[in-house]
Amino acid sequence: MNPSDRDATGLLTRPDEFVQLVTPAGERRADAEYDRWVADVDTAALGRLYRDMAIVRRLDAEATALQRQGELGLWPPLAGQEAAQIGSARALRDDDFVFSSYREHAVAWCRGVGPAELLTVWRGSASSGWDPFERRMAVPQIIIGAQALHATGYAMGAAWEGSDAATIGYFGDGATSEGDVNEAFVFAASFDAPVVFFCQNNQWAISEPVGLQSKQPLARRADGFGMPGIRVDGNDVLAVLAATRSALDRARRGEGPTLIEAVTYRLGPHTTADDPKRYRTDEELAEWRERDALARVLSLLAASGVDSDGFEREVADEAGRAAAELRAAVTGIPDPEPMSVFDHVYAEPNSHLERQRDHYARYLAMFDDAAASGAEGSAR
Amino acid sequence: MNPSDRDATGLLTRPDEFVQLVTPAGERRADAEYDRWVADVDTAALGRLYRDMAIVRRLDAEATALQRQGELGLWPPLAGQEAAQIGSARALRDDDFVFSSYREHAVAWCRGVGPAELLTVWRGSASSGWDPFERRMAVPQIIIGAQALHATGYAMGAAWEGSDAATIGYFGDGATSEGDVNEAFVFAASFDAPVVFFCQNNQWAISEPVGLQSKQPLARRADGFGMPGIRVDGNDVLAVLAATRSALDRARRGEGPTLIEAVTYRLGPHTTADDPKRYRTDEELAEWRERDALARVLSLLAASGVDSDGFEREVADEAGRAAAELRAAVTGIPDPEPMSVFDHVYAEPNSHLERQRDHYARYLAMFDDAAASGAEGSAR
Amino acid sequence: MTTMTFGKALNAGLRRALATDDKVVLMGEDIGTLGGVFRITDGLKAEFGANRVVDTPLSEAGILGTAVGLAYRGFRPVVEIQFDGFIYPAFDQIVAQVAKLHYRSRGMVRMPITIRVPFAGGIGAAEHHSESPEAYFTHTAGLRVVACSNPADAYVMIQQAIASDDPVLFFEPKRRYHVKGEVDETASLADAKPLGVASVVASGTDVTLVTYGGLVQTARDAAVAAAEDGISIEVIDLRSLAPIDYATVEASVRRTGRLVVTHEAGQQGGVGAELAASVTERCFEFLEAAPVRVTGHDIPYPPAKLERHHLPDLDRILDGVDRVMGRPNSLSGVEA
Amino acid sequence: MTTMTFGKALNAGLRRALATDDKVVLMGEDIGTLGGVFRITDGLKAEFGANRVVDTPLSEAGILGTAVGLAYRGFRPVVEIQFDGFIYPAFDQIVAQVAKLHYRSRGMVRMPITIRVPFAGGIGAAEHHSESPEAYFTHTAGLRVVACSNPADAYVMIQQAIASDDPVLFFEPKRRYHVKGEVDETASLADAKPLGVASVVASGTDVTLVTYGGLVQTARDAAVAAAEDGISIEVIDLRSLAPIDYATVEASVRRTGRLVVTHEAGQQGGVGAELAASVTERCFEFLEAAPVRVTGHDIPYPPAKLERHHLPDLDRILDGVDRVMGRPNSLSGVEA
Ligand SMILES: Cc1ncc(C[n+]2csc(CCOP(=O)(O)OP(=O)(O)O)c2C)c(N)n1
Ligand SMILES: Cc1ncc(C[n+]2csc(CCOP(=O)(O)OP(=O)(O)O)c2C)c(N)n1
Ligand SMILES: [Mg+2]
Ligand SMILES: [Mg+2]
Repeated sequence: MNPSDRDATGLLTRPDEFVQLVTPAGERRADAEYDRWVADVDTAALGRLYRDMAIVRRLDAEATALQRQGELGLWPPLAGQEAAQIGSARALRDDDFVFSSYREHAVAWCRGVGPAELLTVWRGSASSGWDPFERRMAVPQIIIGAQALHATGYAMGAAWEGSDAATIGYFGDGATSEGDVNEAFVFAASFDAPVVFFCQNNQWAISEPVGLQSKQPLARRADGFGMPGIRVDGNDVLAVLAATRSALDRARRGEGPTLIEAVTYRLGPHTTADDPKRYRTDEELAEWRERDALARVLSLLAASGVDSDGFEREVADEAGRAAAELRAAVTGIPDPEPMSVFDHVYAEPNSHLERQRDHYARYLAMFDDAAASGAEGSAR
Repeated sequence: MNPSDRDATGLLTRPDEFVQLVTPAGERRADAEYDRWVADVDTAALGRLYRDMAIVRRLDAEATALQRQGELGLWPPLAGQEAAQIGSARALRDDDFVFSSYREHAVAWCRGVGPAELLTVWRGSASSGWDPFERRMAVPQIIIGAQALHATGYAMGAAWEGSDAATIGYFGDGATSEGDVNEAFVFAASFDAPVVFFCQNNQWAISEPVGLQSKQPLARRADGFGMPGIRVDGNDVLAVLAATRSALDRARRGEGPTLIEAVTYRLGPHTTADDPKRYRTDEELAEWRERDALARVLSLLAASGVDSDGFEREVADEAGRAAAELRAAVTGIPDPEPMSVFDHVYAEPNSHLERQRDHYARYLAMFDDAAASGAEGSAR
Repeated sequence: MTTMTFGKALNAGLRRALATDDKVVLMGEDIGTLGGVFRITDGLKAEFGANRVVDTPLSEAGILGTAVGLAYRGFRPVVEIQFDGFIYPAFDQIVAQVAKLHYRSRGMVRMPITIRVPFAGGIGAAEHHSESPEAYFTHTAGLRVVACSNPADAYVMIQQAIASDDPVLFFEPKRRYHVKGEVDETASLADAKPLGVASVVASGTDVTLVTYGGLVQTARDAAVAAAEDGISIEVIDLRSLAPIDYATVEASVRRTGRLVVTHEAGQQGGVGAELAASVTERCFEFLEAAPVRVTGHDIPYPPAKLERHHLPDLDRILDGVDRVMGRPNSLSGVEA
Repeated sequence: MTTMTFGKALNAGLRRALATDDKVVLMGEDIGTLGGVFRITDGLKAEFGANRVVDTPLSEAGILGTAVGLAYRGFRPVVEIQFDGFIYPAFDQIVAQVAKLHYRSRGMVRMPITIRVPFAGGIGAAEHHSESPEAYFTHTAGLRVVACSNPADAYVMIQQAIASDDPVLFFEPKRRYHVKGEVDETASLADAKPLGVASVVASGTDVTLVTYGGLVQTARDAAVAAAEDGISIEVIDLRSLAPIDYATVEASVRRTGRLVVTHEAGQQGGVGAELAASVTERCFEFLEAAPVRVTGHDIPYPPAKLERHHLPDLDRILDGVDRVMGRPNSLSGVEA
């Protein structure tokens, strides 16, 4: 291959080649294998899925605005990936455990993570926002792919304890190139770990198209490692729910891991620090807006006799209130105490760190003393 | 899975499911796909392959004996893997480049590595035995899997230079669990690198059966990464030659990488420091001896009218002479000069290291001075 | 002389290296089409093509491992690690392969690989984006480690690193990328100060203040502030962290009798430990006081709102100067 | 008291830890059926089963990464890295995850992971089998680093490390695995010397000689040899490398006024650098001479036939003692 063709590396989308239960137009497609996994999803349930997606989309937009206004240091928008995250997270049981990357805000929402908890890290006020055990969701991972191994180990432990709780590990398309993710596949298969690897193929790793990471649909990676791979329309919340439920069920039955590739798209920038115009076209963006996850659910609801306009408005209001809560919460996040910089480095007393802490406390005290003794600002 | 079943993890052999041109009994099997790659191999050529295998088997036994006699610090025997190594190495062109692990002595033999060059490292006399550019074979790799990436990078460079030389990277079944090997697959596929990944599945990674690393035949790993995978009888030198030639040809045509899994067996210990009786049975060993790589070629030669007994004796004598050379060479390997411990850390002058070298030279000089001044042994 | 930012100077240096030697190849995540998240390689892919400026898959071990293979083939790979905190997945390839191959091959295989690392903090970034991992590499035989502190050095040193036949860890203080300075793009490398030589960036007589990278400017500011207090500080920009130019440091300490070292990395086993130990060995009888280290705390890098309580700044450096001068300080106590 | 080898003492300590707490799980390559290449885990899989003593796939990052997940689940993983040189592929999981997760989670997630590393040289091994990587970890905040030097300590310290709620790098000097010593298998951990406290293994008045791991015995021999020369050496076995028990080291140096540190790892940025720098900070006015470091050279580990020219031994330690005592030595020159 002529390396200068590398720009041409495509997005490996082929929408036809994946599990889809609801078309972008909102038609329900029959699927012999996956229908049974969502047989219980009536209009009400479908409405709840829509509600989740609409609210997280609104929260995400609000957080992006908060960053623009300087209330947050950074924000990685999930816009476009609502169905992939809501469909998979709503398939989870309360006692299942989640390991995620930095973008799974909708998953956090489903785990009960509150507004302040969600924004704390991005405001730079603390290095974690919630209690991982209360939310059954680990501290989000920034080192690409590392959490895939954590999910696998957690699942191995759960199995050894005889629990039928499953673990889900979220990562992106780019992450599949990291050794950690592939080693996670090896361990999970070797130990029949009850883990679901949920890969959101949003087509881009910052500026790199998925075709640069792989020429094969990512779900195909699974077979060679000895596990099933499911490729699903990541903008079809029903299909994602079905695929994730089937994979979780397999895990609970002790049959081992599954890799799910949710084909979706990051509509926004990689983070608020990114400018996607430098590496992708408006046409591509427009094409993906056509495949919107929310619109198709509304159409389906309408087809099933729901007053979708009314419902849409109702949910929009609710989302607006949630956004207002988010905005209110951000300023309520307390600034950390200077000396807390030393907290929790170790779980047990540590002579070296205690000495360093004392020294710094004395240093800070100098300024108070100085201030007290009338000098300004500095201790000098 | 009940973890205590893990001992049962099998060897993933299934001899039926691989490319085989010569059966263990020595019958030539027709193969629509691979026959053409060895159409030129007449009895003379087959004899040469037998000769290679017989000689390296003898050299390997001699080196093992030399270790037992204290002439070498360690030796990782190749016994059982002669066909996999000779068949693949004889498929190479002179200007192809080899990256190997510590066990590819037969590959080194094919690259023209001499007896002293081969043993230097194992005698502990130097950290490398030959000129990698003269032999077109890199310094053997001990960090499991690392060389797969080196082979990929070298191949990328060759392609960028417009060369049609190919690169081959050797590693074992255990190595397929390392991130490096999987990342090598990702890079090789992404860049269509002209590299052949040659995995000798000798069923064991020290004491761990291949089934602990993977429940899938290793060649199946290839497809998910976007390259062809070939599973071949690693004890059938003709099949290995054919498979490797086809993969090299694909590389030269610029079509990218191939993964070859050569199903073979390590008849000896992992290294001379290992005791295989602790983890595998005599039955398993006996079963694999039945699939011997040399015997089947002799039978095939006999069937094609060669006086195989005479030929066997003739080659045995030649192998004996080679072994004698090896034994003679080992004692000829010079011990390194004490101060050479500082050589080649850097390619350019380094002020810190030069100072350290000077200090150590003065330190050593003390002993001479002391000796000169009549004190014994120590400078004190 | 042209005025340009630190980042632009690196870009110009890389461009010149690419133009000078067609075996130079840039590799990394997002360095091609995007020009890097810091835009250091901006425009270079368009100018030199996709096989000279290579967007790689998302795998640091893969980048370094393939760079080793490229070096075997005769290339001079210049690798970008997107942020300091992402170098660890490549640690094995760097420490066990890149650093050792020349030795292991008895000098037959060269590893002229340059590893560019935007490093250290001060930009209020998220976790893993503000690490100072340099000491891991100064402790690794076979590697050269350098850190640049200004546009002029950045422009020259990146070219020297690429031209070096030894592997070089090249640390760039990301918080200074936007600082402007004078760069002479016409100067020949031959006349440039060698990569291993330190710079005395401010001369003084009372205290030798040694640092590198992003803190060099802070140290200069400290020297100015101290001058007002009647303390004369000599500031040395190490530039090379391995090997360290002890000739320059020793000459200074023999005159001042006092050493303060400052860096963002933690104290335990940091570059300051090596410097303090070596200077004490070499200048013991000249020392008026024990060398003082002003460093980041021995903690994981804290959240953005706490980083100012982690990083050495003007006041903390001056407190260290007070310590080495035996004046009132955070440890001896302050006289109100 | 029972007489047993260093290796057997570790095996006994691991057995007791497995028996005491069913959340303790051993993981590694070849540690189950084979009992480890050094047989340290011999018999434990048969006794506790395949999900307490786990043969893992061949992947160090995989082992540490799954150990992190197991710790999240409430387990206490005890990981064996087969040889020192194979820890680097796991470096990212250790430095970016294991070390940081307690801090990152504001104390909510504990990482009570013990990482056993047969380390250092002296056994004439092949490349990558004789590394001394301890300084990489002592420079990493969030980790505890210890090294044991004798069977009695090995038996107790491995249990203390496993019981610790902080991650512990546990270095075992492989060249001492076969040394025999007295071990009290009945002693309760409660009465044992804490993990962070150093041992004065020989008392003396002229020089404080500090070391750890495999060189402790060599240092004791040096003390005996020096005594014949009329030099009284106090030998300290650090045991804990992070944090370092400075109380013990300081007390000694204040008496002797002289410090020699020795380790197999390279000098640049080694544990000796931190020790020399810290002791100088804490005891400057007590020092008669600059602290002396006797270390391996700053080179990749050499081939077997050269390792005796790399490793500190009795004579090199004594030369260091001569240096700190101002007696004729390799640097001052010898009087014939
Ligand atoms: C080990 C590591 N390398 C590089 C980075 C920098 N980085 C952050 S996000 C990202 C792209 C990730 O792409 P993908 O896995 O597809 O996830 P997405 O951001 O698209 O959700 C990169 C390269 C990192 N965080 N960690
Ligand atoms: C990174 C790393 N981990 C562990 C080891 C120790 N080790 C040496 S050989 C070996 C088994 C390798 O098995 P395989 O890849 O099947 O190759 P084989 O020895 O069977 O030829 C192991 C675990 C190593 N050399 N490198
Ligand atoms: Mg992505
Ligand atoms: Mg094997």
